[in-house]
Amino acid sequence: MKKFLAALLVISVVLLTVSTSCKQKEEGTVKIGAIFAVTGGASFLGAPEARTVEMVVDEINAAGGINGKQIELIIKDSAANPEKAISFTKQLIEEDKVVAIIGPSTSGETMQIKDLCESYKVPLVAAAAAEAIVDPVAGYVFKTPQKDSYVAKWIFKTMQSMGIKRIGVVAANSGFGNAGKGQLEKYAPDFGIEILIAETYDRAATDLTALLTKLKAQNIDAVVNWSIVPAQSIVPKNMKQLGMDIPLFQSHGFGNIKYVEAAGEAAEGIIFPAGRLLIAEKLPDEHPQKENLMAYKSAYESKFGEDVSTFGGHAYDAIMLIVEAIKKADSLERTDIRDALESISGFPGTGGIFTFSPSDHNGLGMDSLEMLTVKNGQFDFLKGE
Amino acid sequence: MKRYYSVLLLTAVIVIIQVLTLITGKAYLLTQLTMSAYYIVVAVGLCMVMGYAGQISLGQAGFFAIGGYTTAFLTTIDFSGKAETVLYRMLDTLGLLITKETLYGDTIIHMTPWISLLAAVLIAAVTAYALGIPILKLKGHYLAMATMGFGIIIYRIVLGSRIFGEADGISNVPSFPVFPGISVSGDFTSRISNYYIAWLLVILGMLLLINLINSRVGRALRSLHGSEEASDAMGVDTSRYKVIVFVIGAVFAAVAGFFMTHYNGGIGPSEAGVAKSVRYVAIVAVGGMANLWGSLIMGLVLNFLSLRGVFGHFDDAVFGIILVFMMMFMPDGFIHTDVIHDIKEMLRPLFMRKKKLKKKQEVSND
Amino acid sequence: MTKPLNTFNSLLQIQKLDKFFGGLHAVNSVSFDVKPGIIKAVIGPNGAGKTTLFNMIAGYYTPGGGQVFFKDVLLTGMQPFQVAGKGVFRTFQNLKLSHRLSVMDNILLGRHTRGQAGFLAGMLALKKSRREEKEAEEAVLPILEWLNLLDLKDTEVGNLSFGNQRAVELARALVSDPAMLLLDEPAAGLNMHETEELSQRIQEIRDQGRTILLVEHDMSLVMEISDEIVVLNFGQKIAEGKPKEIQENEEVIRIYLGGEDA
Amino acid sequence: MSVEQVLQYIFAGITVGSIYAFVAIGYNIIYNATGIINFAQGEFVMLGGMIAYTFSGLMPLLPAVVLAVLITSAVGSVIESVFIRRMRKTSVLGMIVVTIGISILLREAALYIWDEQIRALRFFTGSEISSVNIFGARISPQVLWILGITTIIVAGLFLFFKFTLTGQAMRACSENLRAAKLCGIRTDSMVNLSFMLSAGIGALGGCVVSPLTQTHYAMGTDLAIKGFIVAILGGLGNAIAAVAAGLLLGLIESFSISILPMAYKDVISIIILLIILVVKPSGIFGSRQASSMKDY
Repeated sequence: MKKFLAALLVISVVLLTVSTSCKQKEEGTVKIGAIFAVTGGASFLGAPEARTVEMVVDEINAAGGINGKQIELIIKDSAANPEKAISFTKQLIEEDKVVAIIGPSTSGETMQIKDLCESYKVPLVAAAAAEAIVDPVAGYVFKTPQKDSYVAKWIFKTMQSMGIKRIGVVAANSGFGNAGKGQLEKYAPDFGIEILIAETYDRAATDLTALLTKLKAQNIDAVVNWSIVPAQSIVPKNMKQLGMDIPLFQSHGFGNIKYVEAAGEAAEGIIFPAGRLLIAEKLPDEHPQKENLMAYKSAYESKFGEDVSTFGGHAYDAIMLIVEAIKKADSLERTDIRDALESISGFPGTGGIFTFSPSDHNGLGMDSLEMLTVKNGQFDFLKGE
Repeated sequence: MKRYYSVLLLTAVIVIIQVLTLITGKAYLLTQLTMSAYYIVVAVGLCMVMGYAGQISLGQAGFFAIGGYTTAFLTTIDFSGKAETVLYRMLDTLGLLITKETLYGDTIIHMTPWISLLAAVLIAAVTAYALGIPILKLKGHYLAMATMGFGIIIYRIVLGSRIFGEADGISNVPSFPVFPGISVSGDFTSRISNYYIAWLLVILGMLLLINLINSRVGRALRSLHGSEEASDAMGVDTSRYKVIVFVIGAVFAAVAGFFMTHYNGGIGPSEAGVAKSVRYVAIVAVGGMANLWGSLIMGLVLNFLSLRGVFGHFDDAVFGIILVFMMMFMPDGFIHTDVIHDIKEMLRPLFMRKKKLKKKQEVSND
Repeated sequence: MTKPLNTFNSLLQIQKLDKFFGGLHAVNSVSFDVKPGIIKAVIGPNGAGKTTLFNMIAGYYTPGGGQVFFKDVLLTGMQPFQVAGKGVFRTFQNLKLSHRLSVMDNILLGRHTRGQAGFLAGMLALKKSRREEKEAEEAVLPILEWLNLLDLKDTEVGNLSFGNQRAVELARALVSDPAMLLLDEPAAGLNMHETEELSQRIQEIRDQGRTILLVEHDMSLVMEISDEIVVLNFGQKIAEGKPKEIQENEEVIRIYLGGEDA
Repeated sequence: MSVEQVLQYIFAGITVGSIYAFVAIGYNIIYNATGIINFAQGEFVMLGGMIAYTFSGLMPLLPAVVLAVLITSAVGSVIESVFIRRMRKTSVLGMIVVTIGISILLREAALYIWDEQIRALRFFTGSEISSVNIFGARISPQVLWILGITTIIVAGLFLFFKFTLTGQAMRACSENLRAAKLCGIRTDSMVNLSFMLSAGIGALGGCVVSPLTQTHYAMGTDLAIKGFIVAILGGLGNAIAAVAAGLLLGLIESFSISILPMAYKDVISIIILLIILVVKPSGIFGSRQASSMKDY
């Protein structure tokens, strides 16, 4: 009997939450949905992204909102599960009736909901990197991170100038790592660079000396590592321990000063392409991105007491682009917002200067990236090209 | 016939919920109810394995993934431009090919999901059988770890293989036309039919399992949980029975994975992860282990809330708390074995009072 | 493989069974026969190897050597469930019942070998399966009545008294109408009244034409009901015969009276 | 393969292997005292690293590590007295479920106490870039620390169980809990001690490996699985065999990388686990005779 009552209790709680979660539609607000992997395996992406978006929305609301309307932000934590991302997307579209969606954090989730947003005509600005998100171009799907192919090309260009011919590639077996490895393999021949060995490792791997020993045995001039947490700090450490003194190139996934700290002295001299957020202070004042970059950086760092990362920057760009589009469209119709998004041009964000077009829903060029290096524990421009 | 009363009640509840959501204009709730139904199919299958036959399985998500990935892989093979291949001609003459236009204007020819359903069930059953024979000889921690090991292997394979989309999983899985005009897909317009398809699957699964539990074999399984030695002594081929139940659980999971993948239009590695397997175990544990109805109700409640994001960042923590506290304070689960009996018990005071009132009235009338 | 010698006189033949546990020779070349329709008891002090012997007959242990034949069929090497399939059923010293199941369900398990319906028939609730269930339930009723369990048939076994639990185990072993019963200390834990009842029942079972092999500590019970007795000590058979003969056997007396020098 | 390369693989294997061994030793201590496999063992390693990192900002390394070990031991003790002690009568299945639940709770708690960022403790000697040259192969000085501390722990445990009264009492509990109780051993405190001890050892492991492998709130699960494989490989309950098995698994994994793609490294170790479970569940060092008496 007691147990049945307990069951009844649970069921009534369910009904209660269901009925409360369907609040009356508040008139006069702009509803924006966000899906981020705040917890789970991709939390190092999703957590700063969610914090960033919350911060930006608070700022905008405090300053009077968009066109006089307050933003109502609905953040869903998908924990990087595609099935949850799908469920949440349907929820945001149908129940919450959002005007646009930001996220998800990972490429896998984004690909699962790409068609959903396209068929229900809801603008989606993804913070995930894979090129397939915008290729083929879906009318309603945009993304803010720079294309992987730009990163690969930048790395190869730099190698050319350094006289590097033979390289080894290691990548994490995450979507990010695999996509990057694919791009590197695709463009290497164009730059006359030979990949002697390409390996993937578990994305949670904590010791890679055995793998790097395999690389060391090859006669290579440089190593490229394409990964995110935690390997991007382990690879440099393990390389130094093995006495490998060849240059280490990393992907833009290295874009967080925390990773430099974790790698300590081993991080010195790592070369990687990244958006300008990481070196905002060192940009000349006349650079068009400088003002935005500094604004985001100082706001984020003073509010959360941690350094900015490029991942948070992607979310910053996503929300700012949507806000810009809504302002421009002066409408809360999803189609109008989409049209406005597509017509945005010359918009300075953290990842670069966005110029969308019907055939380009990424809107960034090669020049959105800079080659950086680590000097005295700080990010700096790679000089002497 | 008495055993089917609860199934009838369930059917009624399913219809009532659908009508209610329609009336209140909250039809969108059906999305998560449909998804939960598929997870329930896995849970009741596992309930049979764990609760009735007493064999823990921490690898159930692996079988779900086998079902899902098999169909995702097979039905996303595009045959357009491959009209010359033998396979194409064979499928074409049998009428097993479906032509579809994508959102981006391309034409895709893929095989009918009926083929992949068959493949999914076969692969899951054969895998479970081949795996079950050696590992079901183990007990306790050893069995738990062996099944978890199986789950991890499946997870690693889908994560490490290009054909399964690695970390991104497989998207753009076509819909599954069950009957002409009715198909399993995430399209908002076919939401109601999908809701009924999913719950029909649950009802079907429940009927099969309820029948099984009340049969000769089912009794052997239940006593297997109580004492394996005794079942042996009474002539039950315990090792064979354990393997077959394991296979049944695997097939339930694979079928659920198959339908979910078509409903969602894709699948990712998270469906194969150990965390998912642990969730299924949690649901069965909370439901009271040897209690199909408990697994069903808890599976519905927990998945529904989780898929709606009610737990927010605490999604995993909620499952952790449930696991610990249920085992500590209510090892028999929330839901009592006989729901109908409980409801009767609960309603009795109401009737009693009425009777008493009547009596009182009669007395006062005198 | 030696063929059994006297096919007509014995139902169960045990030939030179051996079992080692590490360095311990738990059962040492024990042989004896059980004639049909009698009660035969195996007795001996603690650790004499009685239960080990039982477990070898029932297929739980693989013997280190020797064979067991039942109706001329070799049981050795069979799994326990296969032994049951041949019509040899056992009970356990420390009851093995499913405490969460009803008396009826526990007892119906004993009918398992009588049924045919498999997984598919069960899941689909085919006619065959349902008919079988009905037949089984009907077959069980007289035995329930005989053991005074009829009123308790829907009770969970865990809620029964120990004596009734013993009765349930006995019923379970009986319902499939076995040719032979192996009873492992059936009186352990019973009070005097219950033991008396048990003694009565065991004899009734024999009178129905079944053969019984039992291991038992309670000497008076054994002497009262057994037709033949085998005595084991340190794994070896030291005596075999009618109760009277055993009572007068000097070696047996020596063992049981605790090493009084002969 | 050159000698230098072989050596390098061996060192890589030993490094990983000792980390696994740390977890496996923890499993064994608790298993010995209670017959429970504590699936939350990996979380103790995580907690050790996290706590030590937090304190290392405020004080020198040694006291930070000591504090981390003590605090984690206390956590182990609390877990035992709050959760495990009430569960004595639960089935093995229930126990598995509870310890998995505890591991989830510890992990989530760590996420909220700290955050999702990775952290690395300072190197005990030298820094990220220092390495020691041994016959042409290079290893980090931290690896020497790991090996040294593993050796000390194993020797210490051996002496503890063999020669101290408490150690002997704990062993008695593992043989037969009820008998130990009847002999006047306070079994409750022995079980509690076993949780403290294994949590402490796990935490120490977490501290020593943190400079190399870094510490992350979700690192426990993978370690728990690998540690379990090692514990089974060596034979459950045998702490010294666990070290040998850990090194063996580390070496197998390390050399498997030289032949196979690394993505399948885990598949290999799990296939080894399945084979061992099926063929010889008493572990490669366990005796067949003893195993025939046990239920697997």
